[in-house]
Amino acid sequence: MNAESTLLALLVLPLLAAVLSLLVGRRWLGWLGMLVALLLVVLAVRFALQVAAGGAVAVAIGGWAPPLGIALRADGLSAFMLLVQSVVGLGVHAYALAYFAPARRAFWAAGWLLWGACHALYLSGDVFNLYVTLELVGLGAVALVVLGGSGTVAAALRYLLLALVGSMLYLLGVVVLYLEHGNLDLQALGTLVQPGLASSVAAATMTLGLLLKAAVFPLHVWLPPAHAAAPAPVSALLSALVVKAALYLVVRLWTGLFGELPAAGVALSLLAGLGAAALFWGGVQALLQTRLKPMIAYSTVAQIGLLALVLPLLQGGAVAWNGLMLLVAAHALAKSALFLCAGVVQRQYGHDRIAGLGGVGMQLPLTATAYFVAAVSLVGLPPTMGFFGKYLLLEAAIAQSRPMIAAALVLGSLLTAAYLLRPLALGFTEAATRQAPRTAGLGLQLPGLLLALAALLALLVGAGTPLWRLLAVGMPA
Amino acid sequence: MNALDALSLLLVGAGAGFFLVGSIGLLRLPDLLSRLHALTKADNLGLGLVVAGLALQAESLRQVLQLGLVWALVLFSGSIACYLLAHAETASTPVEPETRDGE
Amino acid sequence: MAAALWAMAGLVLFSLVVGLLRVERGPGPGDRLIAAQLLGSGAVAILLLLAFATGEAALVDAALVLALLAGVALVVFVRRGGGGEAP
Amino acid sequence: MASEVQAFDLLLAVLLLWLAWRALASADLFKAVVQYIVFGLLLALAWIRLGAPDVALAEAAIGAGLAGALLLDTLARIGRAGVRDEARPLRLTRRRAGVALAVVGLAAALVAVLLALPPAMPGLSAEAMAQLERSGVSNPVTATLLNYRAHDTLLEIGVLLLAVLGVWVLDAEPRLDQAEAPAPLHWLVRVLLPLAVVVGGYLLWVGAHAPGGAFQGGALLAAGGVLLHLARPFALGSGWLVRLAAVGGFAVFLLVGLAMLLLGGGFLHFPPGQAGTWILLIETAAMLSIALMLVVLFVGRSRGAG
Amino acid sequence: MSLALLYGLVGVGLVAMGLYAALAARHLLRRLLGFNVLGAGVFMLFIAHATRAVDAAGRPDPVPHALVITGIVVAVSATALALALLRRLHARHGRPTLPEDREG
Repeated sequence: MNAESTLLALLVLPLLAAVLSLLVGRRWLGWLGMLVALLLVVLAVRFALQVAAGGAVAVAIGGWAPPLGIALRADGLSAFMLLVQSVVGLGVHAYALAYFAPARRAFWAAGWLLWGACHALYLSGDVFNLYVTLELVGLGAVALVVLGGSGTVAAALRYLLLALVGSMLYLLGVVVLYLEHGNLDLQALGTLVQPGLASSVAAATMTLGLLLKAAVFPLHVWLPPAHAAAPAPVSALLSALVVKAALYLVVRLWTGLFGELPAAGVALSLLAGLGAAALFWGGVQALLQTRLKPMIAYSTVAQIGLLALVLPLLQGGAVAWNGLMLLVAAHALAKSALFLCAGVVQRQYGHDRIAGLGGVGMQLPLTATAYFVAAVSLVGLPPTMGFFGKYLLLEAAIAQSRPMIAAALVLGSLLTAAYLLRPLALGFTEAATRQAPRTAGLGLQLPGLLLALAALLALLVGAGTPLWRLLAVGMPA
Repeated sequence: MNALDALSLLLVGAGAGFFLVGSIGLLRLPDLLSRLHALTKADNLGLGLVVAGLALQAESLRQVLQLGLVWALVLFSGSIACYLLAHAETASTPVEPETRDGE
Repeated sequence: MAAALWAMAGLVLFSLVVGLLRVERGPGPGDRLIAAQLLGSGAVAILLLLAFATGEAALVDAALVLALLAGVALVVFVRRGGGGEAP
Repeated sequence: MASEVQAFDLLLAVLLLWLAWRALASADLFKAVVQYIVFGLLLALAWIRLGAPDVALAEAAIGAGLAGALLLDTLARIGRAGVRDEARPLRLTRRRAGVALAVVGLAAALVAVLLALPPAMPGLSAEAMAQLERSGVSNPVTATLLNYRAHDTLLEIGVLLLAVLGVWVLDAEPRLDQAEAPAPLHWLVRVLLPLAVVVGGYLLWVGAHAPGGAFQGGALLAAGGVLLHLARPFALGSGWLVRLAAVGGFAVFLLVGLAMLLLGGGFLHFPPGQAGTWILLIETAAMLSIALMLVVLFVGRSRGAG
Repeated sequence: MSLALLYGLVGVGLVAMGLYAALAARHLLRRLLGFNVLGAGVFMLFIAHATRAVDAAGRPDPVPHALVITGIVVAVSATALALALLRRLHARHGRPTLPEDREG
């Protein structure tokens, strides 16, 4: 199986699983899901190895070369995102197996479409095709949020409206690019785009639309209610993966298409400023929350801010690039693990009030451990993936003499520690507030733990040279 | 311009005129039922005359039939929809002041 | 000939402006909808005129589609009640 | 087609802007919705004027049929109180000043971009036309949708499928139309439904060489389904058959794309000689699925269905 | 003034009005209408442009036409889902607005 075939399999397999999920009997849904998810992890690993060894891969769909046709392109960044998507997806789907019992067909069908949409997004090399994938991701997320029942409708509607406006703004930028260059191919546009009014307008509208979808401060208002209201596995998917898809596109645009514009430096610094604001605003809000899921949701606002904060460093080379990728993966793994833990707590106690978490450490040791490992990784203590990511970024910030970014990075991490460790302290020190109620099964507890541990183990297995080699493929100069 | 063209234009012009008259009627007439009446006139005659005028220009019988079909459809669904509306309107209470536009 | 048909299409479009005023004034939902109904027929007439003015046969198809759907809005209103009217 | 600006265009331009403004600023939302429906009609005329009959057909089928039906149905369900908005819904307040400023800035920038563009531009029409022979159809828009950029269209059907899944997840709504439909409505349906089927099929068939296609045909069929539902309310549920019909278009598209791999081409790479046949197969399945899914979006999920 | 410029300007006007209404209005149905007008404006910019990129036979660029049809389907699907959500929200809370927009 060559790299092109692996790429196509990664594109088609989740969509096929979506079709099958609508047709097979209800009791097969979970097993089908696990089978395909495992297969996708294998494929994603294989694809990453192929890209690392053989360089970037391109496939012209239908045999039509751009600009008339659509090219799928994958470099190190794409392959890495696919890998993160698959690992987190596998964990969350395994959790959903136990969480949605009996199986909910809509979760599996919409979940697979969402998964397929993310793959299509990471693989697409065409700005209009990217618009369609963005809409697919957005509607998939909404369909999954409403699985949480009638209480989620307001959050889902707010999210849908803003996501629609966001993708329409992105499309407006695409139209301006087409007006100017008559081309939709990302790579070709990269060579065509010249500094000027049209490019600035396109860059501004596309970025604004994507920031709305990525919930970058101050466009984040839709995120906490939606992510807090959705069922736990859905929150995990949305917080860990969906917001990253939009952020991925921001990175893609500003390191490729618009990277050469004179305004790029200013734009990235502006993004960093918003990121810093998000880091503190989100952190303070998280600290003020009295319930676990909203707290984790606000933490996503802060962490997205952290990722935006370090974007200017990307212009300085490989160290920052590698650090950012580690941080993206660490956040995806840790954030999904945290939401899965919150889901376990909610199942076990019927609530997720932080004040009522006394004794969790005794009653749910596996979940408490998972929460602990994930929190440590998110804060960035050694030896987690989050630590190495932040370490590299700090190194890059100092090397590029960006003291503000370095300071924000450190202060933000302290804030993260403050809000994440509070429930943990309660859970381990306070006595149990009530008798041990029904116990959440292993099926519900293990996936979160495994995802959290993945943030540790992933480094032992893949980090270092092989990972850097993968990320070097197609890295912007 | 030959006689056929002239006749065709005359018919089309009359049709457009009926649209104008129908619209003005819609604007001037005092209540819903009489407006419904004006509407059906404009629909039937306005579109009918336009279609008749264009049919004179048609190059094939197929085109004439298509034009006829379009007219018949508008006529048919328009009159049934208006009948349904009139039926519902007479069955229910008159419009309350609350629903009037207060701008 | 084409120019004359264009002018006629413009005339019908202008008469639609008058119909728009009825949509604007109402007062009831029924009044607005019958004005919209007239506007639909007007759009059909304009499409037919343009079909002959430009020689583009597809416009007759578009007119046919509009003609088929001409009554849908009114029927929805009558069957569902309009929200502005007692059901 | 006359490409110079005429009085017709100026009038149409003014009307479009005015109607859009009224649809967004009328206090009475019923009025706003009717104005939006009329806006859709005039938009179809504008597409015609700009030489885009395929788009006009889609706009006519959607704007005059489904979008209006969906909006009016929603108005009926939210009732008299919900239909009334504030007296000046878009009034400029301090909270909205930022949005207004950004919008004005964006509009000014876009106008500047438009004014700076040269009169003639390279687009993709030369490429699209040059490859038309190999695409299997002779309508370049259909060639783009179903062959050059088939990947877009596949994903777009996925978007529709997700909307349907979302509606299936939501609770069922109460029925509104308890009264027996009057006889003339049944006559209307008896005439329009078969015609919608015939014209829908015709649009699908003609789409290979003239304006038309699966989406336009599907939207027309769906409007027929909506009319039928209004005359004789039926439940659709989400049983196996409905799910199969809903996902059928997407599935056939995907499977045909994969079958091309087995035939030695690439994913969605139709051999030039057979492309027309494969495209017709995909379009037929897509049309039926699109029609069904649009009807589901109107009818919703009936109570008690799985 | 060319056709492309005239309709392009209409497109810009629609974008501005639609975007403002989609973001500033309170009634959710109004915001949806705003989104749809915004979409119509973006599509109009695109289609108006296509008349400037004609081929040898004078036909406009077909690619924007196809893309706009895709965009229309996406917009309709999203609008239908949003309307369904809006009806549930109204049935539950009796108001067609989002909680934070419910002042005065």
